[in-house]
Amino acid sequence: MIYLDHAATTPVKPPVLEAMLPYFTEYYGNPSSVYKLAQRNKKTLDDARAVVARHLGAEPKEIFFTSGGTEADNWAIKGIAAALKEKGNHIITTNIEHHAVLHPCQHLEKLGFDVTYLEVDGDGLVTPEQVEQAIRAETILISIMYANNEIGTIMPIAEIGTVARAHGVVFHTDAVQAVGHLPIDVKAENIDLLSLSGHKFYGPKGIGALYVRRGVKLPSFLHGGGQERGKRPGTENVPGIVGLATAIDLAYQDLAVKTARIKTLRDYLIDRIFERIPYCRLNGHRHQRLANNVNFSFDFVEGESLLLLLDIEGIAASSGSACTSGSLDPSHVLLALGLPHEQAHGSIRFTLGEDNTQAELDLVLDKLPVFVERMRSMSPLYEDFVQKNS
Amino acid sequence: MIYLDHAATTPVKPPVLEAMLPYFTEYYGNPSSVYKLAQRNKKTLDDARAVVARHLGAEPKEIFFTSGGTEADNWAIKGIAAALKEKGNHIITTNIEHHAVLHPCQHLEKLGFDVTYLEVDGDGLVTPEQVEQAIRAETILISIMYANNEIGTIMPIAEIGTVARAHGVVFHTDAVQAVGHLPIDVKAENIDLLSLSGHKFYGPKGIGALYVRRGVKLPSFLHGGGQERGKRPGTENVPGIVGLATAIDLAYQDLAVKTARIKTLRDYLIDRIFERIPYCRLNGHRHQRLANNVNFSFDFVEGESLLLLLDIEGIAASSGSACTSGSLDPSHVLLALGLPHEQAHGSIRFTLGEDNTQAELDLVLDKLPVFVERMRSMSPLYEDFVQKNS
Amino acid sequence: MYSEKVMECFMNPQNVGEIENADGVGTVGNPRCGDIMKIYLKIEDNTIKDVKFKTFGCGAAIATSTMMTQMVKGKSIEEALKINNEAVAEALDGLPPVKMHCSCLAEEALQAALWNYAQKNQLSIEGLNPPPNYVAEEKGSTEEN
Amino acid sequence: MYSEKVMECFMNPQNVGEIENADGVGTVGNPRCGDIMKIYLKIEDNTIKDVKFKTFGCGAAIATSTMMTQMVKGKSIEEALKINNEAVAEALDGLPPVKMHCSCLAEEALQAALWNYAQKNQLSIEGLNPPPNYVAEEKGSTEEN
Ligand SMILES: Cc1ncc(COP(=O)(O)O)c(C=O)c1O
Ligand SMILES: Cc1ncc(COP(=O)(O)O)c(C=O)c1O
Repeated sequence: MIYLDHAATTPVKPPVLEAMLPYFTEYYGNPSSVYKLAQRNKKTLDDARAVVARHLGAEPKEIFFTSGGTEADNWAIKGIAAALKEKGNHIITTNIEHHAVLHPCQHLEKLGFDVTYLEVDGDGLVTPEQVEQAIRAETILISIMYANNEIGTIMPIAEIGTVARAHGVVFHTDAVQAVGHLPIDVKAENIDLLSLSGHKFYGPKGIGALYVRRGVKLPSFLHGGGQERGKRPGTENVPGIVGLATAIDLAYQDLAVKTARIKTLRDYLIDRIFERIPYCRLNGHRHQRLANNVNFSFDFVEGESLLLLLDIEGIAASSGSACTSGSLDPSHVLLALGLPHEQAHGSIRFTLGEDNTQAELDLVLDKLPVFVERMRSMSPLYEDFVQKNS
Repeated sequence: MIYLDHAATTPVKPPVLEAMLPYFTEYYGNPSSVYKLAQRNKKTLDDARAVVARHLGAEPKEIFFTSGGTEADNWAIKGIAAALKEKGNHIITTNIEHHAVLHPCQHLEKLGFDVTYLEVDGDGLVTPEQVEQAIRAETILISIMYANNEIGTIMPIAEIGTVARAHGVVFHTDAVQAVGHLPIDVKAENIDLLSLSGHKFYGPKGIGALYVRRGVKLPSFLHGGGQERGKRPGTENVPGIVGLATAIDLAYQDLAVKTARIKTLRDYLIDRIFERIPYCRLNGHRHQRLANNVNFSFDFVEGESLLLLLDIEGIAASSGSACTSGSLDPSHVLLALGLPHEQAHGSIRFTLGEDNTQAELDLVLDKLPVFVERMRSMSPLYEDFVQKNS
Repeated sequence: MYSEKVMECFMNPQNVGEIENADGVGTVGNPRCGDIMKIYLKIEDNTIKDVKFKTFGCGAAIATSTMMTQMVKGKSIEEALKINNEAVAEALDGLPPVKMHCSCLAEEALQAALWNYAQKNQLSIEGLNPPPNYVAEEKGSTEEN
Repeated sequence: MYSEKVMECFMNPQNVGEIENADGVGTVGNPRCGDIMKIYLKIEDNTIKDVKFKTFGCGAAIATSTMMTQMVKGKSIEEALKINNEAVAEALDGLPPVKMHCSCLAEEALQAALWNYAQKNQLSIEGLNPPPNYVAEEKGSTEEN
């Protein structure tokens, strides 16, 4: 299989799994207990927290483990809204956030909050000026993703952080696609809250974290026992936390080298697709994009049918639209870029991983033009286009 | 090590871990994607859901996976409160619930809800009559635990379910200590919502589930992607879910046989402690209690110091008080039973597991009287007692 | 996600193409939903002698186009009208719930083509109504953006 | 959770017991917090000749009782009064934050016993105040329930 959907999820790396294994059957103690088996795990948690903190430029006490990126996003957004509702009811975000940010915002709108969804440009970028202009006296939160999951565009987070700090507004960033892939320094970038998720960088599913800058008053989202200093109750997912810490550590090992290699592959794929397939469009910023993201729209062709053809050849990729989510809407991200609906339906995302090779991409480049051509030959839109231009 | 803290957490059983393993590195696909690797996992989730449903007498569509018991409890309680706040603001629970129920209730009190904390009797029981008498026109939720985590008392859930249904009040039960240990039939027992947590029955930590009876309108607690039919977003913890399903299946295999064996051990331990140690008290109902729970208060002795002595001998047990939670309060459960503070501080909980043997208990029974005697010889309370009675 | 039958019809689509001087042509669907289906009919003696399709859409849309065209070929107009979306879905061994609309599309596309045939020939076919999202078949009519 | 030093003092507690006809006895703490500490002093020539304790409490409470009694034995009253809770905690290589109150208890217990000594002998010791949770030392006085 050629796996090119690393933005959806990644396999757990063998050393990560190996680090986790003893915690299932051997060191299974509940870290809240007093005996050695348990106290050992308390130390394990402290160590893991320190590792995560170090890679973000944070302090260990600023890291809280969650069940994933979605919980971290919900906690940050709903938590700040609850904490600061007396201060104001205005939230700033963008129109290409992940649903884990957009849907909490929409939920808050129903509760009386006012949300500004900044419109990105054709490359998926917002500017710090846009953010600044949107700030009002009642603004309590700015939530802008570090990098977009569909199109890979990287936002000017440090600059937005400067604006947020200057205006004294809490700044959250959904960095689920960025952590483990980009160097991050929460202090230098003036980030107050940051969400991350383990399975996006070769860690396990079902574990994530929220960074909460010291001094930011974030109420608990879950209520219960005293875990995570009372801020995030529930028996700790010790193997998951160990996996997350091991994975983030590995991810940041030789990051520059790995990134350069993947970027070369990415550009190879992008350039060849442009060469070999007419009527297509690269979605997202050409350069300010994640090193592993390739997102194309192929005119006149719907994305899912291409995915199926690729799947039969053993190539796993993704389309913009959330096919199985029960929704038939095309990607809100691609629509936000200004794409017409049929182009938004015709996108394919390839997201590369550390193990992908040029030979694999060559195979994709062999098949893809054939498949696009085949689907176009069945497409009434292509027929119309050809007739109009003949 | 003699592990006697199975109510705190359990090791993952080898076959459970084995079932999980392929999902970390091999079948790692995100179930929301269209290609085979991912669709295979979608089927895996469906199968796991069906297994969990079957053991509760529920339908697969009524099972939603969560990050654990705490999230399930929070979702159920806060969700019903949000959904029915127009209908009423009154919630009924007990004063011996786990913090994962009590703290959400206290949180709701701050938001204007009115919570009745039913007082249990000396054995930790509430009666269906108590519940019925507490119901008002504004009552929207009854949340009563299936079995208590500290003292093992099993509540009359079916009878309470009948009362709740007769009055048309939504009935939630925190069954974190009951699932995998007691036969449960949500339909027969008229349960509307039920929380469970994998690591309490030899499954992994960080995964749980909420049963939501069809027809009960429970809004989402987390907002985001379309997972769990949009009700519980976040990339699914596939290995965790597989582990949970495998564990529940194993737990209910030969449950009666296993329960009988553990109950024999439990009674052996209880009877011998009474024989060998004066001035002690069994906490919780003598018979209507979990088969694996032994909870004693030893007069004049504080619990943690006994735990430390036991730990040094390789015996892992637990005290009522949440030592490391940053709180110095004695167990709210033991206080609710009417115990004076020093007795509430002097309790030790042994919770047996499938692998414990009588030989292990004999070792505990060798050591425990010595340790109690030793701590008593240091205790000013014992000194006072002896002087008064000499 | 898809049955084997769906995958077979998707991988080996039948009746793809155009019919020159078709007796009836119908297009339904819209780009917003991600599916557009265009049906060409050759009709002689009240019988569907030939049928072709062009479809922009997902795997299910291609498969239902194939199945529907196979099912109506050779049938009388009346018989063909009895082939509703459920029959098509059933013949495909079922469709995932979110994809059932594709089978509706197939039904509607056929009706749109038949309606176009009836209009052209000023016929009134019993039980045939103008399809809800009927697009009068002019060249380029689907180019709404 | 605990340092090796704490565990050592807990496992091998020193100065446990009572002193008959003690010159000063003090009890502090209450069952609500789960810790009660009782100190017996034998004082001669303004010097703590002997000290014993009885403690109901957690590992840290036993360990601080041991450490504090070891530290004050043989000291003058004035020197003993300088040994505050931080000194005890430090001598134990630290205590977990939630257990720091145990070291306070040790300080207070000593002060209570010294206060009792001063009261009995109608002395005024500089820097010694009645401890906040001082329980006049009568038989059975801690039986508040
Ligand atoms: C009765 C009860 N409810 C809820 C919980 C919380 O479950 P978890 O720690 O898995 O979130 C526990 C155990 O910790 C429990 O014993
Ligand atoms: C940008 C972004 N935010 C949030 C999430 C949600 O993370 P998780 O699925 O781990 O809850 C994802 C991925 O699913 C993502 O790509």
